[in-house]
Amino acid sequence: MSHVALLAWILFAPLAAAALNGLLALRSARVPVPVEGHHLRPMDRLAAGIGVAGPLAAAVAAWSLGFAFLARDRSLRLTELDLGTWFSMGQAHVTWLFRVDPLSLVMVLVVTTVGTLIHLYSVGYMAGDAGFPRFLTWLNLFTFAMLVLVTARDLVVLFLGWEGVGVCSYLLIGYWFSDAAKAAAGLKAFVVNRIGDLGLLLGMFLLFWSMAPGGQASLDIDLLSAHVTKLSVPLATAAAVLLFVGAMGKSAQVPLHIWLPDAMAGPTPVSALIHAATMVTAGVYMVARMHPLYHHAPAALAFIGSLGALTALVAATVACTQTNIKRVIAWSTVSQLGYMFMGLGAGAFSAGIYHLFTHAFFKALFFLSAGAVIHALHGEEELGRMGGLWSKLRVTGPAFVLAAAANAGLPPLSGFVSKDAILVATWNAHHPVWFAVGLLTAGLTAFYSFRLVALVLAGPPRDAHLAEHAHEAGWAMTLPLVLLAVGAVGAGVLEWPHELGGTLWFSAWLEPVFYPSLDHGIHANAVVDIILTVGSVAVVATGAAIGFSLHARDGASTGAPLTGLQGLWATVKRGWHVDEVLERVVVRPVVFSSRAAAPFLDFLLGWGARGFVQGLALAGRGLAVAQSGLARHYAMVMLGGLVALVAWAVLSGGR
Amino acid sequence: MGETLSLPVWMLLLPFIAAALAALLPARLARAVACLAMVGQLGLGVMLLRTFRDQPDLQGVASWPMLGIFGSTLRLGVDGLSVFLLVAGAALGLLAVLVSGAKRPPAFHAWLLLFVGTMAGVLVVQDLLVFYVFWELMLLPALVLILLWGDADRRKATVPFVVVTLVGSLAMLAVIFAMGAEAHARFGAWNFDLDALAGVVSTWSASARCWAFAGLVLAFAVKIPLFPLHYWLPAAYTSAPLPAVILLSGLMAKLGTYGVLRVAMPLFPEQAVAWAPWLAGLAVVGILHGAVLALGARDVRTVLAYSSFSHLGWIALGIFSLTAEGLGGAMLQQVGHALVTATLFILAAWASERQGATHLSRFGGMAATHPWLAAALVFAAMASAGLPGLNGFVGEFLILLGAWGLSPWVAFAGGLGVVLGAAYLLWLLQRMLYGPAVQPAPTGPDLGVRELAVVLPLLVMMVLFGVRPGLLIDRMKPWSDAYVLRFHKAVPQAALPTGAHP
Amino acid sequence: MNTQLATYLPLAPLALLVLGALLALLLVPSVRHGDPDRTMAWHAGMVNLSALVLSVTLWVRPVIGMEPVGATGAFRATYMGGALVVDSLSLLLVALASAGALLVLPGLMAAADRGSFAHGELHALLLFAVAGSGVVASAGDVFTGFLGLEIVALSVYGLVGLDRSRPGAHEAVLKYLLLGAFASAILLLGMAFLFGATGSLSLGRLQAAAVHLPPARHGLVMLGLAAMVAGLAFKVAAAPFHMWSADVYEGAVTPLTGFMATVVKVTAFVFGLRLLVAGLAGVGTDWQPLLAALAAASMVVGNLMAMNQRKPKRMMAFSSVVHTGYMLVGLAAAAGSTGTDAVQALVVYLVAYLLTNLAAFGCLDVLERNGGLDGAMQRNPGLATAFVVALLSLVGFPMTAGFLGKYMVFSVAFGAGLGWLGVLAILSSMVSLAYYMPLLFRVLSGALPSPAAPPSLATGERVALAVSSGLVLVLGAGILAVAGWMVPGAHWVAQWALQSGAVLLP
Amino acid sequence: MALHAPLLVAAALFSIGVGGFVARRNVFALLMCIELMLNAVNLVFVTFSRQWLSVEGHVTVLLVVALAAAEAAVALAIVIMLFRHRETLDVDVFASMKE
Repeated sequence: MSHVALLAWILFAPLAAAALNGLLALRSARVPVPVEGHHLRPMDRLAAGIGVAGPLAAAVAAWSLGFAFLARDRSLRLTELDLGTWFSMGQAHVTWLFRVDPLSLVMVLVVTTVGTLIHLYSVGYMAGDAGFPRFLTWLNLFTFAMLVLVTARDLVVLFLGWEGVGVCSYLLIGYWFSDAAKAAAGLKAFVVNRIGDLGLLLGMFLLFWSMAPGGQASLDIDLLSAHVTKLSVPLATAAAVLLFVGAMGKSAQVPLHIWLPDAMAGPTPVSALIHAATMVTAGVYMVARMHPLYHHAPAALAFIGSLGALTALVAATVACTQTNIKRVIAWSTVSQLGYMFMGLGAGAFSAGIYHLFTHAFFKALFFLSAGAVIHALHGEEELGRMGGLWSKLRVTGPAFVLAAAANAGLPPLSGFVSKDAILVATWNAHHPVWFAVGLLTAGLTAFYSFRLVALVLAGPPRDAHLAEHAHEAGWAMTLPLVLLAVGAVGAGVLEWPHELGGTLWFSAWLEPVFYPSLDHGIHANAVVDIILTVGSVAVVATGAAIGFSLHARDGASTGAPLTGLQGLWATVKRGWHVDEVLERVVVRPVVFSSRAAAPFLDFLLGWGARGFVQGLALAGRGLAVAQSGLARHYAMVMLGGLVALVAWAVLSGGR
Repeated sequence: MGETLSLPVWMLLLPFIAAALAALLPARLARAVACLAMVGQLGLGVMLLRTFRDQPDLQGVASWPMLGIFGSTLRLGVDGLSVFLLVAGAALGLLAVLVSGAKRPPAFHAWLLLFVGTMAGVLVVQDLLVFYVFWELMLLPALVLILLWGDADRRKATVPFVVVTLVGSLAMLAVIFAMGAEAHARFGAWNFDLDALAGVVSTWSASARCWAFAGLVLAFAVKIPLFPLHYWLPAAYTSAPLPAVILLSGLMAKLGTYGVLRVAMPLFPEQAVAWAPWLAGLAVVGILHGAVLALGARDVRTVLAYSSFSHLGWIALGIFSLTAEGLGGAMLQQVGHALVTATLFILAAWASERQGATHLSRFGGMAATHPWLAAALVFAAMASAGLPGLNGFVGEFLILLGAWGLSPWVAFAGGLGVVLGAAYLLWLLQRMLYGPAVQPAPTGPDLGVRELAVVLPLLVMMVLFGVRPGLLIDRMKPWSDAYVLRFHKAVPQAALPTGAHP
Repeated sequence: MNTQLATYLPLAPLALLVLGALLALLLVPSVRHGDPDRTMAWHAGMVNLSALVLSVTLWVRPVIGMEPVGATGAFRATYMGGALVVDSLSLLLVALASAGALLVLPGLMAAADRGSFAHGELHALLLFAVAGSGVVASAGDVFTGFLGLEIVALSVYGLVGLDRSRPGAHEAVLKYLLLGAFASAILLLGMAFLFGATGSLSLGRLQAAAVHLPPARHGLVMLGLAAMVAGLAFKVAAAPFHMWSADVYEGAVTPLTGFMATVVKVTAFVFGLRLLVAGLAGVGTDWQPLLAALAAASMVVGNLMAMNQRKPKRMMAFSSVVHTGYMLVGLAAAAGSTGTDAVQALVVYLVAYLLTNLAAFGCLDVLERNGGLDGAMQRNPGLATAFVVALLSLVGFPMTAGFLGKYMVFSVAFGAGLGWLGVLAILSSMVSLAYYMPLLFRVLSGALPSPAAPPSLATGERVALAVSSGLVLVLGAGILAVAGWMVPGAHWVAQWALQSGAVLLP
Repeated sequence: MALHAPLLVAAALFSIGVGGFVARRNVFALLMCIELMLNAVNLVFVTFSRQWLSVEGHVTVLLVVALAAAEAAVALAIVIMLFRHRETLDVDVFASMKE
C-alpha cells in the first residue's frame, strides 16, 4: 500500500470508528438497554469491536509506514496527504495538508500504539457502563483529533486538532455528567485550555502579519520554518512566547496547570490516554515542531526552560503530598511535562521528544495499573484505604512497581535514560540552575513514586474489608498492562548512552528533522556525563529508598512524614494555593462583572435613554404653565408673539 | 441596464404576494401557503446562486423608471455581499415557518412573510431612498410579531426596540435628504442612487462628511447593535415568538452590518478609515460585554440573546478591520452566525418546552432524559463557540486575523471573547444538560422525526461550511477583494492598516 | 347654452356650496313632515358630494374660460376684475373641504344624536364653513380671502357651541370666539398696512407692487406682513398663537375637532399660499425667516406640550401644532424658490395631513365610545387597524401618506438651503415617537377592559373611516411610484399639487 | 404729512383695544375692545385710501363694519348661552380646560 494511503488509513480509520460508534451511541442513548454487572451488552460488544479496530488499524498502518521509512534514505522519510484547500481569503490560504516525517511518526506511533492498548483496556474497565458506546466514540474521536494535530502541516489545521482534542478531553472528563462536579471539571479544563489557545492564535497572527510584508504571509509550518530567520529576533521571540502560551495550556505548565489535577474526574483510561500519554504532550510536540522559530529566539527558549523547570519542581513537591492515587500521578505528569520543556529549553529537542516517548509508555502504564487497583477496590481512589495489595494483584502489582520505577528514573528502565538525557543536556547547555532543579525533582519524583508504591501495595491493608474483596481484572485490562510494561522497560534501548555502550538511535532518527536547530558547538564530555549520570542515579535511589521506607512501615500515614512539616505539607497539598489565587484574581472579577457590573452598566444605559425623554417632558411641563386656561393669558402670549414678529420685521425691514 | 423582472425582483415580490394570500385565503391554508412561498423563495435563491457569476459586479440587475420627485431610475440586483444573505433569509424564513405554532395563523404568517419580504427589499435595492423605505418597513412586522404574539413582558421589550431603531433610522433619513438635496443641486433632479450619491458627497467638506457618516452609522449601529446601543436587544429577543427571533437574530441584525458595508463605508471611505479603530473598539467592547452578560444571565433565551450580541460584535470587528481577511471573515460569519443562532434558539425553545421553563435554575440533567436534544445542543454550542471544523471557526479566525492587521491589541481584546464565549456556552450546557435531573423532571419525548428533519440539515450544514467554507467564501472573495481594492484606491494608502509591527 | 354664460361654469362648485348653504338655512325651519334630520342630512351630503364631483371633473377636463398656465396643465379663470379666481389650487381646496365635510358628517350626526341638538343648524353651519373655504379658495383678493376665513370661523364658532349638553363646549366656544376675533383684528391691521404700502389688496397688483417696491414703503410692508403672519398663525394654530387649539379641540365634539384640525387649517394655509407665495413673492426673502421661526417654535413647543398630555385628544391637538410646524417648513421653503417643488410638496403634505387627521380623529372618536384604546386590536381589529394606519402616518412611516408628505416637505427644505430647519423637523419627528408610540402600543397590546363589547358605530362612520384610512394608504403607496408604477391616487395628487404650484408662480 | 395724525389716533385706539382685551374680564368689555381694534383698522384703511385716492379702502371699511356686526351677533348669542349656563360674564370663570 502506498505511503499516502497508509497516512489516509492512519487518519481516517479512527474517524470512521468514531462515526460508527457515534451512531451506536445515539441509538443506545435513545433506547437504553439495562446493564447487569460488569458485562457488555450486545451493542457494547459491537462498539468495542469497532472502537478497538479503528486505532488498531491506524497503529498497523503507522508501524508499516515506520518500517517503510526505515527502508528509505533518511532524507526521503516524508509522506504528504493533500486534501485541497480549507479556506482562502486575502493573503490567508490554508490547505488540508497532512504530513508524516520522523518527528510526526514518533507521535503517530505513540498515539496509535498506546492508544490502541488503552482502548482495549477501557473495554474491560468501562464494561457495564450505561454509556459505553458514547465513551468509545469520544475516545476514537480523540485519537483522530490527536492524529490530525501531529500530522498537520499547517498551523491552522494543527489548531483544529489542538481544539479537537480539547473538546474530546472536555467531553471525557465530564463523561459521568450526572455528577455536576465532574462536568464542571471538564468545563474548567476546556476554558483554561482556551486561554492557552488564544495565545497560540495570537502567535499565529503575529507570524502571519510579520511575514506579510515579504509577501510570504502563510501559516504553513514548513514555509514559516524556511523564512523564520528573516524575522527580527524580538519579533520571533514574541511569536515564540505566544505560541508557547498555547503549549502552557495544553501541556499544563504553571500557571495554566490547574485544570489537569481536576481532570482526574474522568475515567482512568482517559487520564492515561489524554492526560498522560498523548494530549498533554501536544505542547511539547508543537514547540519541537516549530524548532527553527525557537532556535531563532533564544530568549524564548530560556523562558520555556525556566518555566519548565519551575513546573517540574512545583508539581513534584505537590505530588509528594497527595492522598488520591490518581492525583499523585496527575501531578507527576505535570512535573514530567515540565521536565520535557526543560529539555527543549536546553535546545535538546530530541531529548525532550524522547522523554515524551518513554513517558507515554510508563505514565500510561502507571495510570492503567492504578486504574486496575481502583477497579480492584471497586472505585476506591483514596490511598488512606489501600495498602497490602501486593499479594492480591499478581499482574497489576509488578506493573505498578515497574511504572513507578520508570517514572522515578531507576536504571535501566526507559525513564532513567530519557531523564538522564535531559539532565545531561541542561548541564551541557550551561544551565546549572536547571540541572540542579532537575536533580532535585528527580529525587522528589523517586520519593513520591515509591511512597505511592508503598502506600498501595506494601504493608498491611488499611481497609481490611476492601482488601478482602480485591480481585485482579480480566485479560482486556491486564494484557495492555503487560505490553505497556514491556515498552516502559525496553524503550530505553533506543537511546542507551554511548558511555554505557549504547547507540543514540532515537536522536539519529530525528536528526533530519532537527538538523538545522542542532547545537553542533556542544560536544558532550564522556567523563562529565558519567559523573552526572552516577550522581543522578544516586539521588534517585536515595529518594526512592526514603519514600518507600517512610511509608512501608505499619500504620504509615498518608500525611506529612515528619510532624514538623505539617503546615508546609498542607500548603503544598493545596498545590501551593495557585488555584485559590487564580480564583480570586481572575474568576471572581469576571463573575462579579457578569452578575453585577455589566448588568448595572446596561441599566444605566437604559436609564439614561429614559432620562432624556423625561427631561424633555419636564421642559414641556415648564411650558405648560402658560397654558393656564385663561383666555386673557393666551391673548398675552399671542401679543408677545406679535411683538416679536413686528420687531423682527421692522429690524430686518429697516434696511 | 437590466430588464424589469429578474430573479432578485421575484425574490422581493414573492413574500409580499404570499403574505396577501396567507391573509386572505382560509385560515387552515395560511401555514401551507407560507411554507410553499418560502420553499419557492429558497428555490429561487438556489437558482440565483446557480446563475450567479463569481464576479464583484451587480447581477440579476433590474431597473425601473422613477417618478421625478423620487429620483431617476431604481436599480435592483445582488452582488457577492447580498446574494448569500438573501438566500439565507429565504432559508431562515422557511425555518421560521416550520417551527411556527402561533395562534391566529393567517395574520401571523402574513406578518412573518412581510418581515422576510421587507428584509429582501433592503438587500436588493440599490437606491438609498427605497433602501430607507424598506429599512423602516422592516420594523413594522417585527414590532407587530412581538406585540401580538410575544410573551408577557413584550410591551416593556418593544418600547426601547422601536424607539431606538426609529431614532437611528431618522438620523439616516436626515443624511439621505442632505445627500439628495446635494444631488438635486448638482444634477437639477432628485437622485438617490448609491453610485450617483458616492460621486456627489465626495465634494462635501470634511466636517459635513463626518456628520453624514455618523448619522448613517448610528442607524446601522442600532440594528447591529454596537456597544452602547444594544440595551434594547435582550428584552426584544427574549419576548419575541420563536419564528420572529429566528429572523431577528438570524437576518435583521446582519442587515446592520450589511448597511455599513453597502451604504456608509462606500459613501464616506475617508471617514470609515478614520473611525474604523474606534468602531472596532466599540465592536470589541460589545464582544466582551455581551459575553460577560451571557455568562451572568440566568435565562436561557437571555444567554442566547447576549451571545448573539457578542457574535455580531465579531462581524462588526471584521468589517472595521478594513482588511481583506477581516472583511471575508465577517461576510462568512454573517451567514454562519445566521445558521448557528437560529439552531440554538430553536433547540433552546424546544428544551424549554419540555422543561416547562426558561429560567436556568429550573433546568438540569437533560442530557440523561433527552440525549438527542442534548447532543444537538452541544453540537450547536460548539459551532457557536468557534470550534475548528464547524462553521463558526473560519469566520472568527479570519476576523481576528484581520483585527490583528488593524491592531494587535484589538485582536487580543477580541480574542478574550473566544475564551469567554467558550465559558458562557459551556456554562449554559452545564446548567441545562448536566448534573442530576431536576424536579420537576422534563417531560415529553426526545427529538421526534419532524424536529430532526428541521434541525439535522442545519447541523450537517455546520459541518459542511466548517470543512469546506470555500463553498461560500470562494464566491464572496471576488466581491470582497474588489471592495477592499476600491477602498485602497479611495483613500490615501497611508491611512490603511497594513499588518502590525509591534 | 351660450358661451357668455358658459364662461361662468368654473364658478359652479363655489356657487353650489353657497346656494346650498343658504338653501339649508331656508330648509331648517321649513321642513316639517317626514324626517327633517334625514332631509337635511341628504341635502348637506348631496351638496358636498356634488361640489366634490364638480371640482374634480373641472380639474380633469377644464371648460371654456380656463386658460392654461405654464406647461403643467394648470389653468386659471378670473372674474370680477380678479377678485375671484378659479384655478387648480382653488378647485383642489374646494374638493378637500367638501371631502372633509363628507368624511366628518357621519360622526357629527352620531354626535348630534347623542348630544341632543338639532341636525338642522349643524348641516347649515357645516355647509357655510365649506362655502367659506370655497371663497378662500377662489380669493383673487386679500380681503376676499379674509372674508372667506371669517365665514369659516363664524360658522365653526356656531358648530362648537352647538352641543349645549357638552360641559366643555361653552368654554371652548368662548375662548375660540374671543381669541379668534382678536386675531382677525390683527390680521385686518396687517392688511391695512399692506394696503397702505401698495395701494391695493388685489393679489395681482400686490404681486406687481411687491416686485419693485420703493425702499420707503418697505418698512410698512414688513409691518403689515408681520401682523398678517401673526393673524394667520392663529388660524393655523402655530406657536405661539396655538394655545386656543388644545382647549377648543378638547371642548368640541371629536368629529368637529377633526374638521377644525383639517379643513379649517388647510383653508388658512391655502390663504397663506395665495398671500405670500403669489402676492408677496417679491419680498419672499423677508417673510421666509418669519415663517421659519414660527415653524421651529411650533415643532418645539408642540412636541414638548404633547409629551405630557393625558387625554389623547389634547395630545392630538398639540401634535397637530407640530404638523403645522412641518407645513410652515414647506411654506418657508416656497419663499424665493422659482420652481414649483416647494408648493407642490406643501400641497401634498396638506392633502396627506387632512386625510391622516380625519382618520385619526374619527377612529379616536369611535374607539373612545367603544371601550377605549387598550387592546383594541383584539376587540375590534378593523377599527384598530385604521387607527394604527393613521398613527403610523402621523409618525411618517413609509407606505403611509404621512411619509410621502414628510419626504417631500423635508427634502425641499434641504433643497432650499433650510437644512437646519429640516434637521430640526427630523429631530422633532424623533421626539414625536415619545407620544405616538404609547398610543400604538395601547392599541396593539393593551390590557383588555372587560367585557369586550362589540363596537357600536353607524355604517356612515364605518365608510368614512375606511375611506380616509384607505386613502392614507393609497397616497402612501405613492412611494411605490418609485418603481415606476403609477399609483393613481398618489399620482393625481402629486399632479394636482404640481399645478397648484404652477398657478401661484408670477 | 397729514397722514400721521389719523394714523396716530388709530394706533392709540388699537392699543387701547389690545390693552383692554388683555386686562378686562367682562365678556362685553372684551367684545367692545375688539370693536375698538376693528375701528382703529377702519381708520387706517380710510386714511390710506385717502392717500392713494382710491375707493378700495372705503369699500373695505364697509365690509369690515358688516363683518363686525356679524361677529357681534354670533358673540351675543353665545354670551346669552353662557350666561344661562353659568350665571356670570366673567371670562376667567371659564378655565376648566388647561395644560
